Amino acid sequence: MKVDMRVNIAGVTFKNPVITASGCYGFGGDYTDFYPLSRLGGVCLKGTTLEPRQGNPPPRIAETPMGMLNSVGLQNPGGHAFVTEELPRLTGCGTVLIANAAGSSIESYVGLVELLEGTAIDMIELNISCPNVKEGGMAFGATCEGAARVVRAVRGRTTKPLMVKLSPNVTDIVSIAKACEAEGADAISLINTLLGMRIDIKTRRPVLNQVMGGLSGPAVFPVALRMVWQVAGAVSVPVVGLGGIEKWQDAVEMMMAGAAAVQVGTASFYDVYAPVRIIEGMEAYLEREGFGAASQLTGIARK
Amino acid sequence: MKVDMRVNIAGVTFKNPVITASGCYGFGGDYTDFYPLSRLGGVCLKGTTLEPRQGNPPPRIAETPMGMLNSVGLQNPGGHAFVTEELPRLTGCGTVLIANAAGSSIESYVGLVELLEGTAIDMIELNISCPNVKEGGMAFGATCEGAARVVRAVRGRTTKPLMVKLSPNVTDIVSIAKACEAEGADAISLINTLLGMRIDIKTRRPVLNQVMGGLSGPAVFPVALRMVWQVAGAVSVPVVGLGGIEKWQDAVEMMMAGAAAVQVGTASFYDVYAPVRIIEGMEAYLEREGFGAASQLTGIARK
Amino acid sequence: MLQKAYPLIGRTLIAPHTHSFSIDCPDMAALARPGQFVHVRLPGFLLRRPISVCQITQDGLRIVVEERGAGTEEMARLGSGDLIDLLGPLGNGFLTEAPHRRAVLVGGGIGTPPLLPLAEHYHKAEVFLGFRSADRAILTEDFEAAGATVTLATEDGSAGHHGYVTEPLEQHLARHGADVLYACGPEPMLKAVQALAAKYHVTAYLSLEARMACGVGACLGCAVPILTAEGVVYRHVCKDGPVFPAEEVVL
Amino acid sequence: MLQKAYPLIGRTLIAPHTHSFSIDCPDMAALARPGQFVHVRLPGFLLRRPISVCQITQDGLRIVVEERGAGTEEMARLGSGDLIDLLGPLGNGFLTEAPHRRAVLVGGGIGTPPLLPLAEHYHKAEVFLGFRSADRAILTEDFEAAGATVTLATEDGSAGHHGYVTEPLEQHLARHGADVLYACGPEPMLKAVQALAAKYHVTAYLSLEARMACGVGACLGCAVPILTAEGVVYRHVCKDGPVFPAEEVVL
Ligand SMILES: Cc1cc2nc3c(=O)[nH]c(=O)nc-3n(C[C@H](O)[C@H](O)[C@H](O)COP(=O)(O)OP(=O)(O)OC[C@H]3O[C@@H](n4cnc5c(N)ncnc54)[C@H](O)[C@@H]3O)c2cc1C
Ligand SMILES: Cc1cc2nc3c(=O)[nH]c(=O)nc-3n(C[C@H](O)[C@H](O)[C@H](O)COP(=O)(O)OP(=O)(O)OC[C@H]3O[C@@H](n4cnc5c(N)ncnc54)[C@H](O)[C@@H]3O)c2cc1C
Ligand SMILES: Cc1cc2nc3c(=O)[nH]c(=O)nc-3n(C[C@H](O)[C@H](O)[C@H](O)COP(=O)(O)O)c2cc1C
Ligand SMILES: Cc1cc2nc3c(=O)[nH]c(=O)nc-3n(C[C@H](O)[C@H](O)[C@H](O)COP(=O)(O)O)c2cc1C
Ligand code: FES
Ligand code: FES
Repeated sequence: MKVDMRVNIAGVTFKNPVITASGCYGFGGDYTDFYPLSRLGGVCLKGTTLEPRQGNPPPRIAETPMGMLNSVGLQNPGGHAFVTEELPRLTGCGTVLIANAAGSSIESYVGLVELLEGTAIDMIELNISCPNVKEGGMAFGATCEGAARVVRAVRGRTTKPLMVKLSPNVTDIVSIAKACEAEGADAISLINTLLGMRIDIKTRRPVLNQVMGGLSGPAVFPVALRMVWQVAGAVSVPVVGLGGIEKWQDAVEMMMAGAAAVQVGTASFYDVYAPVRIIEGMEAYLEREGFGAASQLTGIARK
Repeated sequence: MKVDMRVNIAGVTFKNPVITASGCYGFGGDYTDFYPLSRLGGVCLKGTTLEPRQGNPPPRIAETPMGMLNSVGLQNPGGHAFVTEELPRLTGCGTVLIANAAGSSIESYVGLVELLEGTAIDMIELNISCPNVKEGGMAFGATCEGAARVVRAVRGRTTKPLMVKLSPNVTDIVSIAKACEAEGADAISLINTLLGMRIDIKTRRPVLNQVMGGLSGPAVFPVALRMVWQVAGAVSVPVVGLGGIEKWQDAVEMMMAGAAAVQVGTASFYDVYAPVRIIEGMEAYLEREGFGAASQLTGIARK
Repeated sequence: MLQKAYPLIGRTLIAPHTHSFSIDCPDMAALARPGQFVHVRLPGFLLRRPISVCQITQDGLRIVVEERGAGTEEMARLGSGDLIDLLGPLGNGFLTEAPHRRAVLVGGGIGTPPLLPLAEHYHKAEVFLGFRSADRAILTEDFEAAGATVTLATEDGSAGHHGYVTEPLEQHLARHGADVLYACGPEPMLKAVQALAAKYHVTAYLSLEARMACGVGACLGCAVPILTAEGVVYRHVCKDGPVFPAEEVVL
Repeated sequence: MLQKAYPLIGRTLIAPHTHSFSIDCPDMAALARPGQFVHVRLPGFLLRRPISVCQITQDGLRIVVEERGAGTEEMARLGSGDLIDLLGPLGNGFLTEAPHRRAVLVGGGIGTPPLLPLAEHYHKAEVFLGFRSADRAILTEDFEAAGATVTLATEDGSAGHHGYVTEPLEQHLARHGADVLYACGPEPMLKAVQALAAKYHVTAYLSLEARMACGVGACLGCAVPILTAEGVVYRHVCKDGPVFPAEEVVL
């Protein structure tokens, strides 16, 4: 019997539980030399804001043990260009399209999600957790009140399924997740990057122009898994787990902790095939272990 | 010219800036086959509580990418045995002795530091950041009020220099550091472990008996460095930096970020000589680069 | 205790996914005792892997490793001439009695290797080895070469006794008794051996496993519950063990 | 674009800490153009390292790597027969003109390798190479073999012109001009070349470096400020570059 790889999140069916993470996959066109987008469960597109943003000055990248820092700073062409230029290229690509919506004020979040109404976007991932922007971003995601305010404002203005992406740089991730759920979030995704830093001992200066940046990659996996475990135990909406997933085993671990699906980010930077290998490895594992459906993995370590 | 490796923290002179981290060096006796304690700047002894604690049930250890989780749970023989059995073995060992004082209530912290008065202990590291105990520990370190309460209570009862060790599992490390400074902390050390988790996909259960544990090792280095940078920029007492330091380059980075000294924990588990290699590497570097004293490194990346 | 990178002088596959390594480390071998272990650092892994000493010679050590996860799989990629970073010898090893005493050794699967040095110590050890199947059996000839009598058991009956090794063990104890018994293997086997040792009043030692970080007693990671006069307390496999008196082990 | 592990067929030390690698990768070579780069994955490092294509043959690629940090040091430990994991060819490479046009190539230090395929394209390229000292000079014979005229400069005067390479370059441009100029090297050199190209009205292209993650345009990590009609915007070295028209580069 073939394993049923499909998962359903907030009414949207994904053909498999592997989604590429926002900011790590551009607007979907950069990896099509290697495999078609239709292979993926879904694609979270690059973080987009209402107005265009040119992002932070370089250097934007630093390496860390089994991780990396980035301070891209939400460079993007703005909501209008996103809808008129980027989205049309993706029509018929055969995968679930998720817009990653960021903002520096409540109004800008609202303006953006309104722009997305009526587009081909299947789901909105509300990014209240970007550590690389001065205003908004993580500031909203750092408190229950901040998170609740954004979700409430946006919830009223979109008919699309709404997934809220949380920051790990907080004392109490569970309360924030619950606050988002209470305001009508249809799903929670976590984690965004941990705030980190490197210094170049040759130049005696921070490596990143912005001094601090977001840590991602395998190094953060145990933190991500812990937070997914905590949040999945506290909310009843689906949780999408990410942070450091590079192998199918990591994806299985994440789902066993309670995730309904996973996202893969940094791993694609060093292995372009990572998302596909994870899908294939998970499918083989499920078959070997006699699971009928991928969704049966979700939370089995909690039982 | 020989480099002056000494650093002074809260009136205590360390012969070099490398201290072994609490919980990673037992009570100082386990590595003496490899090099004498006198080679070290200082030793932070295993976390000690007023009453003996048997620690958490096993498994207590899990591996992660470039990191590890532990859930030892402050296993220790209690303050009395610490003073009467462990400390006497260390007299004349030729390094700075730092007791790592933990507690589950204000009273237990106070009782312990009172026991330490008049002993050979040179400094107290107040552990308000252990993620592996149900009561006290990280709970105190998670809020400014909690941290301030412990520091205030303890400060009045000890004449020893008081270093407060902070948890990284918080939204705002700077406010907590400032709260500790305001209550009379003589130094701040950070970071303790990040809360993390692993699942064994074979057994489909969390690896650790306690489900979650503390993440340490190189994986956490960029987070530690960022927090040291933030705190050193906000307090005027010395900051001791730790978290993932394994090479002299890491120690130099940490000091450039603002640390007056560093601690080395997990690295000793895979290279028993790590602390010594760091001391030697740092000394050679300082000489090569024409520094007169190790203390000149502190904060130079901030200038 | 030493920490050094030593040259590997040979690797042999002795059963599926099970490799015997000879390591050129005379200085570490000179310190090693039966029942101790070495802590192996592998490229790409933070934590060392504990592996028992299987043979001690003038020239070095032999270890036998079964691939059970990513670390031991990495170890299996090492070959002759490669360097292997060891910390050791660690642990207390087995308490041995006079060589003429009647010793019984009980090994299950990859728990077998640490018993071999005991067979070399005791003149005529009675050795009971259990494996999943005949092709998984390891070291039987080495035990025989050391003068021991080997009784084999396999779960699938493909060699020796069909069933668990504790079955022929019990027959032996019932008939001949023993002065001292040593066991290493999976937990269910140790549990059964513990019960038999009690039943037949044999002094027995069990070698335990635990997830380790430091290997030297510094981290308190490798805790196992041990019954003492003050009740059950945690002892540490790396420093207090890996061998504990059977009656003190809480399984 | 391909991602694959290819066999290394040789490594030669061509200057202190500078290695030339030949890689058996005909399929990737068939796609490669001058000025493109490959992104190299190294065991123990998360991020790939971008390295320019230095020679393109039917059988594969040649790259030249200077040890500048932990990753390039790790690369220097690779030897014949080892596999090397490449993603490539990446980037846009150099815009080339007809082979008979008068091309000037300016390389500084480890910026030299990407220029060699240009020397093979242009019939009689004028090549200006600057190094710290004579022993650091690389590829001069390869350029000459490609039919180019090489002018060498060293900072310590141990070979060729004593001083910066931009000094003989300026003399040449003043005297002979050029149709097109390509430069790769350290930032101060690029800055000087940019100024000379403007002064002598030569179409010029600069190859830039930036810290990279993905190498394919997906992460927006490798930003460099570029002057466009709408002002200064960030472009990406991996996808829009590494080569940019000199007048658009903001240094
Ligand atoms: C004292 C002692 C002696 C041992 N002697 C031998 C021997 O002679 N031959 C042999 O093949 N094996 C022996 N083992 C078991 C061996 O240490 C594990 O099989 C090995 O650590 C697994 O590592 P891995 O990376 O392949 O597995 P993974 O499951 O990927 O390892 C993940 C983590 O768990 C730890 N771990 C997993 N299983 C065990 C285990 N059973 N015991 C301790 N830690 C574990 C690993 O060390 C690592 O830290 C011994 C264990 C101990 C404690
Ligand atoms: C398009 C391009 C082509 C290049 N071609 C060559 C070449 O042909 N030969 C050669 O020797 N070098 C070349 N370089 C430079 C080479 O990529 C760096 O020297 C190398 O990445 C340093 O890695 P490391 O681990 O040794 O140094 P570390 O300083 O330890 O590296 C730390 C991190 O910074 C990055 N980094 C450090 N220096 C640079 C740099 N100058 N450019 C980009 N990233 C850097 C590394 O990739 C890594 O992510 C090129 C760079 C670019 C962008
Ligand atoms: C270069 C880079 C850019 C990112 N940009 C975004 C973004 O625009 N929006 C967002 O929500 N997350 C962004 N992230 C965070 C990732 O989506 C993801 O949450 C994080 O990297 C952890 O997952 P990983 O370890 O699999 O990469 C970015 C991460 C990286 C590395
Ligand atoms: C096994 C283990 C036990 C620890 N026990 C203590 C402790 O008792 N008290 C304490 O303050 N920190 C304890 N820590 C935290 C370390 O002192 C240190 O803060 C942390 O490990 C980060 O540093 P590292 O990455 O260099 O190990 C422990 C860490 C480990 C790995
Ligand atoms: S492994 Fe550290 S105490 Fe045993
Ligand atoms: S390196 Fe990712 S966009 Fe250039």
